Amino acid sequence: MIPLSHYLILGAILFALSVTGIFLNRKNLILLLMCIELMLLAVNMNFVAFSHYLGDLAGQIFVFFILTVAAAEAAIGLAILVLVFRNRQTINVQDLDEMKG
Amino acid sequence: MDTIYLLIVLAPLFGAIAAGLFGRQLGRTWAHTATIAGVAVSFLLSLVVFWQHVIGGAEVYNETVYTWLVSDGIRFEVGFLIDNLTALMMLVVTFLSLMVHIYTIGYMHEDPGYQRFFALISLFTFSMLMLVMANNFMQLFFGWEAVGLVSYLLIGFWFKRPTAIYANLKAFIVNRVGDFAFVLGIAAIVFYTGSLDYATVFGQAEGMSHAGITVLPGTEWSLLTVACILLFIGAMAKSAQVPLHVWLPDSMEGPTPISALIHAATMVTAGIFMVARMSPLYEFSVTALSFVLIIGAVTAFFMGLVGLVQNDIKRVVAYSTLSQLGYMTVALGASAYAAGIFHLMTHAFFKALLFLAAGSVIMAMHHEQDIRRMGGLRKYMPITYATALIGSLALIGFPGLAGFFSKDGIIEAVSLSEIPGAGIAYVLVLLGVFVTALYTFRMFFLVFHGEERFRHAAPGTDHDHGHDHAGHGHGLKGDPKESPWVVTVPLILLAIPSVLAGYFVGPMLFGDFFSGVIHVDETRDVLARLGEGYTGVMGYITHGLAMPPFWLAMAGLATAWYVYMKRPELADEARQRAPWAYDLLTRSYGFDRFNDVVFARGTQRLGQWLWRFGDTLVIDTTIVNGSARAVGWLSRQVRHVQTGYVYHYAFAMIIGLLVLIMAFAF
Amino acid sequence: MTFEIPDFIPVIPELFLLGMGCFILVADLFIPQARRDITYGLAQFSLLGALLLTLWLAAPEVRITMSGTFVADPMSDLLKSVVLLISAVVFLYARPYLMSRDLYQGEFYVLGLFGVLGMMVMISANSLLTLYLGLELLSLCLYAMVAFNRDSTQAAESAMKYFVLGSIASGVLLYGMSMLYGITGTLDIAGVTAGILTASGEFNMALVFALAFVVVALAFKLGAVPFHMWLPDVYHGAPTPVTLFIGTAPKIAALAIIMRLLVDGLGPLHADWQGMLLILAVLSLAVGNVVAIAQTNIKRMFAYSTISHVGFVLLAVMAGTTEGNAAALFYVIAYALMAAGGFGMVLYLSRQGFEADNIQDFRGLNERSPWFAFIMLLLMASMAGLPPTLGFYAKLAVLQAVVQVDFVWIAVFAVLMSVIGAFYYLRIIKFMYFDKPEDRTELSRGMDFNVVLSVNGLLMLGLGIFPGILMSLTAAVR
Amino acid sequence: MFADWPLLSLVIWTPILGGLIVLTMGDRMPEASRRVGLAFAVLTFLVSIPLFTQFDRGTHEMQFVEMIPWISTFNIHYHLGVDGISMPLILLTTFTTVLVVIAAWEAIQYRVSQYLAAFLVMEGLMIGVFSALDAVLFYVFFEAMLIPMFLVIGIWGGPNRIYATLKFFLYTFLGSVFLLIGLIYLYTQSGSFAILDFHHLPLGMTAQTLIFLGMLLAFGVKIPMFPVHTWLPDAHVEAPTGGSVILAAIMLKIGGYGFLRFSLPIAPDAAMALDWLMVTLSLIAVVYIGLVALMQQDMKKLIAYSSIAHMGFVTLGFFIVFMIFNNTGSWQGAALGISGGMVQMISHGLISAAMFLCVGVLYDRMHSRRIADYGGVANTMPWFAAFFVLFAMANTGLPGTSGFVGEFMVILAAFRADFWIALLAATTLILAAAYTLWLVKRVVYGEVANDNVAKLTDVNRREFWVLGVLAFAVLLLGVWPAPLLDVLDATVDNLVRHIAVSKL
Repeated sequence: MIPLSHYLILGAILFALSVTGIFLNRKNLILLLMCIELMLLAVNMNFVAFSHYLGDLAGQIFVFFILTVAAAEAAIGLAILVLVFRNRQTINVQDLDEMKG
Repeated sequence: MDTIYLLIVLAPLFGAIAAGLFGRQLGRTWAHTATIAGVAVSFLLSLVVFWQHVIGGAEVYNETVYTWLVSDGIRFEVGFLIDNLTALMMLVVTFLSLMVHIYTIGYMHEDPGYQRFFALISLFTFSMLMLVMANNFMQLFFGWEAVGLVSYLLIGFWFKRPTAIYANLKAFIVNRVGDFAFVLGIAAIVFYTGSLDYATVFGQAEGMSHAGITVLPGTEWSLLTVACILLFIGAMAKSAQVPLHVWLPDSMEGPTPISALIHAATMVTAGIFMVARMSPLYEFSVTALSFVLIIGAVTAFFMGLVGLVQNDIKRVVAYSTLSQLGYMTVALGASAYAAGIFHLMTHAFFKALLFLAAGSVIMAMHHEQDIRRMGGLRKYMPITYATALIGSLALIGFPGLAGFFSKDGIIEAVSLSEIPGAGIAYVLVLLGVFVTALYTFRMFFLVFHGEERFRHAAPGTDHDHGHDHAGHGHGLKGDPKESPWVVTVPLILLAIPSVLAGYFVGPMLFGDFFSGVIHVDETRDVLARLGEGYTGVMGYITHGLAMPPFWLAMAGLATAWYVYMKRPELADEARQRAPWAYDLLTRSYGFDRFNDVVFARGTQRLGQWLWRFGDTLVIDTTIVNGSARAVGWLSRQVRHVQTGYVYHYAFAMIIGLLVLIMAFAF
Repeated sequence: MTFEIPDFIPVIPELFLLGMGCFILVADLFIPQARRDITYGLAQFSLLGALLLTLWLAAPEVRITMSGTFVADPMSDLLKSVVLLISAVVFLYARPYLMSRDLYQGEFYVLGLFGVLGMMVMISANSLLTLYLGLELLSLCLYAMVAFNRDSTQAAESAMKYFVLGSIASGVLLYGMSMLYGITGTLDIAGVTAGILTASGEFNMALVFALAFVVVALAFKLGAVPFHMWLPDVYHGAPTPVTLFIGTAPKIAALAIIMRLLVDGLGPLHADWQGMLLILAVLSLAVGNVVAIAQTNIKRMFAYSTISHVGFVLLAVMAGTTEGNAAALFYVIAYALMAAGGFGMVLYLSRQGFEADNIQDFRGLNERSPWFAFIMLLLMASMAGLPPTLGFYAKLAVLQAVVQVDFVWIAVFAVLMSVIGAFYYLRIIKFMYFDKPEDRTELSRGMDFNVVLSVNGLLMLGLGIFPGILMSLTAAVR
Repeated sequence: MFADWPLLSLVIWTPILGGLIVLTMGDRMPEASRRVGLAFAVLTFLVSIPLFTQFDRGTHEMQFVEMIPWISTFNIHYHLGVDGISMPLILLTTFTTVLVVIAAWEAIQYRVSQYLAAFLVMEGLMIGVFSALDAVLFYVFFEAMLIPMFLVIGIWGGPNRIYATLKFFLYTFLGSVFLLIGLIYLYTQSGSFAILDFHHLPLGMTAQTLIFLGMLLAFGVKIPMFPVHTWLPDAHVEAPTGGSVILAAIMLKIGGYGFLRFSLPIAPDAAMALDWLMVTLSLIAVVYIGLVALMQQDMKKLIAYSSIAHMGFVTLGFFIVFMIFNNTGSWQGAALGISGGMVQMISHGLISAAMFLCVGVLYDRMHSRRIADYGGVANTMPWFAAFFVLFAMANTGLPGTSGFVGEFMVILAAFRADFWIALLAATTLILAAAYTLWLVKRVVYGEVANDNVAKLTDVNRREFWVLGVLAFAVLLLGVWPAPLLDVLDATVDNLVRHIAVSKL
């Protein structure tokens, strides 16, 4: 049986990957959205693993909710992305710097 | 009794208020009537008081009439102490004030500030009476400052003249230097005695002389000595002793009547009066007396010398006043308080007379004050001439006239004194006699005798002083005229005591006139020793004829006649022979310049520097605006952290998260 | 296994709002643009109805329902009431602005209502799950609202930033929650507390890990430094009514989840999160006040001012005492009122084709409208914390809580920073009173707007003179 | 008949109400606004008179006490009351405000109603400061009064008004926040915000020192003391005449009042330990600021610096008491110093008000405050010159004017502490004379300096009465200070007894 820590480490790695992806990626907004999805999945991994090892279903229920919300989030994120593209004809992350200071 | 004293003090005040606040409504005549009436009431009642106390031997009156405030157990009061000394001073003050009031009607006849002038001299009379009648230090200080205020206002009476407003500022500030010490002196006394009342304070004088105060680290001085010296510094300013004398010559910018009243006869003698009043304190401090003596002697001689080179008639008299004040101070230092007060009284009469005579001359000369442009006035102004002659003789101590008795008394007293400094003081006051005669008669001859120089146009140089609103620099048209009766009557009335006042020498110097008022330690009671040989007025005169002062005075008179009447070129020659000496004297030893450079400009520079550097640069620019700017700068820097790039924002979040974990998990 | 019908009574306001939201969503489709007022009216009706229901159902005892995921207690009653009230005010302020810009559409109100619903759920969350759902409901609505003005590049940009960063924060929160779940084995907040108490010592490091994640996420929602960076850009880029909305009610909801999750749920870890909050508070106070000085855009300036106020709120929470919690609630309510008024003033000055989002636009307001200059004066004085306005008592309460737990030097630091802060509020007063106006356009926004804005401003003074009312309310619920 | 009236509340709220009424009158009827404003100012003054006449001089207890719960959460009360220290200051406030309102009659034409409203509201707030017995109430009044003054300087001020008013506000605000922390700390220790409870609260030395320093910042800025004084010259120069008058006459006094009401009784041991600091700063104010005043080119700046120097005397009088005790081993003379400081505050209130009004009279005519633009004013404005010289003399502390009383008492007290302190303090006799009379010389005396001076007209009837009333007050207090001292006596004695007992 795979020990819990392996799952947790995997979750942590996924989470770290996604975070790294967010601040390393300076070009494409889509990649950003994907990183966010990945982050949620990392969390899901944690929840499922805990749920299994605790023998408690609440964690898995939470995962379902997270998945649903993630879908909604993706929808809104893409909608905003479209809006950005419509206004600027670019989805380059570096170009989103009109407001600063 | 209260009522009389109150009336004496308040009558002039009412006059002053009437003329000052309602001068325009009252008009000139009513203004001077009101003030003169006020002063006349004071004078008559002072006579009554004098009669009661001096002749009638009434009890000393020492009562509080008004409690100003009470704080922390210290009572600040207004009260009157009436004894022989006070009665004498009251009489002198009110009499001179009355004379000057009358004289002013003529002198200020054409001046637009007529009512104001009357208001101020009446106010002065009030202040001076408050000063001399005080039974406590608070009131003394009140009078002290109030006379200073009036003096300030009167020196600057012609406020359009730059010299006048310079002089009055200078007078006030120099006096404030004195008051500064004076107030500290009072504080020292209150510190020990917890009271401002004379009687209480005098009662604790001995204890106070044993009390110590550490002024400089490691040295303990007698508190009483410190207090006495501080009080005397106040007197030095008021009575124009070196080095705080500098304001008095300049004060001649004021109208002549006040030069006579304030800057010769009364206010400047307040210091002398004060020390005499404080004799129960000073007697416990030989150090203070020695200090007084030396300051007085220096003033008496060196200020007289300066009088030799003055050309402004009023300045000559002013330096003479300085010198005579020095004599009085010397008397105080020698513990011959009575002699000092006696000289104060005689001097008040003859010096006021001389000033008023000088004023009369100035009026006749249409406000020309340079004695080099006078001469030969004897035949045009007989009354002025005669009275001025009496005044001058009295000043140089001509036997039989008032000044002789008083000045001789002082010189004799100094010769007997044994306190430190008495020897040098004796030499100085003796030499001073010669100098006094020399400058007095130099002026007298130049003004009243010799060539009539006033008909020529101005020599053109040396014209700093003495120009009034009336034409200056022009020759006089027509003959000078004798002054009207309002001027000459006071002259005559002043000439009488200038002759006769000396005959009180017996009771005042050697009698018990001041017993119970002035305290002198037995070991230093020079007047008592002098009095052992006193056989009466005639004996005193004959004795005086054999003493050096008389011969020195005569020598001075003769020299003046020889140099200024017989051989006028000698004076110029002397000037060329010793230009440095002449220079030193005309600059009056450089006191003015020193004060100007060191104190006036030094303070200004310091103030400027403190302002520019301390306030503006360090506090305001650097600290206050600097911190505001620093915050602004910081703000502009920190806002660049907000780059606008979303990955930076995310990065910041992650760093924040990591820091929190690092900081708290490990 | 039996099926129990949960007690729906405490949830009635939420259900009402949900129903009305759905109804308006549908109904709006059939309302022509010219009759949009109907939508507006319905939206206001929903908010006020929910408000009345909340007040009607308010009770002093704690009511837990929906299988323990939902709690209604005095605190939730108070906060929900304030949230609903302020949202209604926001809708009112927003209307003239929206009308003059072709933004007067049903979506704004629907999104707004669902956002409010999200906040109410957050306020009443009694489980990690409900908490997360409420939060996401609010966030998703706000993302959309920020992007509401589709033709604005700034709005799109700020929506994108908000979305990305908000999602990260959600992810971080979830990660923290997952660890809490793993350690305690429950999603129930009370259970979490109990679990921590039993597990203490064993999983200390893991707990602090989880705690740090949770704190970061909550700090993000409030906008504490260094998780504040979305805030200026979003405030700046969003349409002003949306900024107004974001800047007010959600702060109350965010504080509510801090109370639920951090103060109550993670109470046993107080020693740890006290330090974390202290760091965040100090940074927020410093950065917020200092950077606000350099701002020329008033919305950005308010954003930084918000950050500094968040610093104060966190200070109060940090104290960890009853007084501190009451002070935090008091502060956040006071802040929401001030911010509503402040943005209301910006909306007051805006008109068709003119965004009054520059500080300079307040120039000479005293000449144009002395009354509203006075209102703004009160609002600014309140934000600066000057007596006798509401803001002063908020600061007083916080400082009192901080001093009570012996953080005197922190209190000194806080007041020093508020002195710096006073400068930029004064600058607005300076523009209004000391300068001459350049723009003398007539200012009028309709009766309802003027009255509500006036009341909003005068409330600063009224509650400043009688702060006892609000203060005892907040003290009573904690 | 006034025994059961809430007199203090009336005195506080009458002007505030009046201010609001005037404010609502708007700009349409300036003349009516002035009349209403004046009516309320006079009414307030009349209402404040019973405070003096009904005052029980025999007790140090608070009088006219009102106490209503206000913020129960923090045990805060609407608690008012006056003693001998605060009552005279209230009268000074009501009196000065009347004059300020009259003085504004012609000088202020822009936004008259707002101007008058600001002053009336400020009056109420300042009275509130003097009568508050609850620390939070005090602080609320203390801070709230900044806002109207901020507006007064900013709206009706001179060219550099914005810098000046921001500086004024931030300086004072910066100082007062430390006071707030101190008060909160005291609350956490005592569980009450009642100032009188603070007086009896035992405190350790560290706490006392920190509280004392915090309060020093608050009140030291307000009074102001070196080196936190630089806001005052700027504020004075830029403020309109009325603003300068209120600032100098009353606001500065709040600093002094704070020392007596808070610093000394709450932290007596810290005050004793730090008296060297206070005395040094006071002496610096007297000497350094006196020298700086000498060199000012601007009349208002000069008077502002002179105010700082005079306030130095106030703080010297207050804090010399411990040195007196150390030097002589008795508290004899302490009450003299404190009373002297109080008298100096009242007197300076009158004199500085008068001086600023005088400058205002000139400014209204010439629109210049530069000394160099004047000269020979006495030629064209004789009455004005008379007033100006009188007030200048009062400023130099001439006996017979109010300026003398306090200075004399403080110098007498200072001598008990140390010779050199008394000596440095007494330099004010010289310095004040130098800067004030030099000002007089340059402005009033001399030939008519230029055509503008030649065109000056003397004071009109309104100005005459304002200055005349002040002149009367200055002289009255100078020759009859006993009523003021009677009022102070019991309170100051009690204060001295209180601070003589260590709280450690």
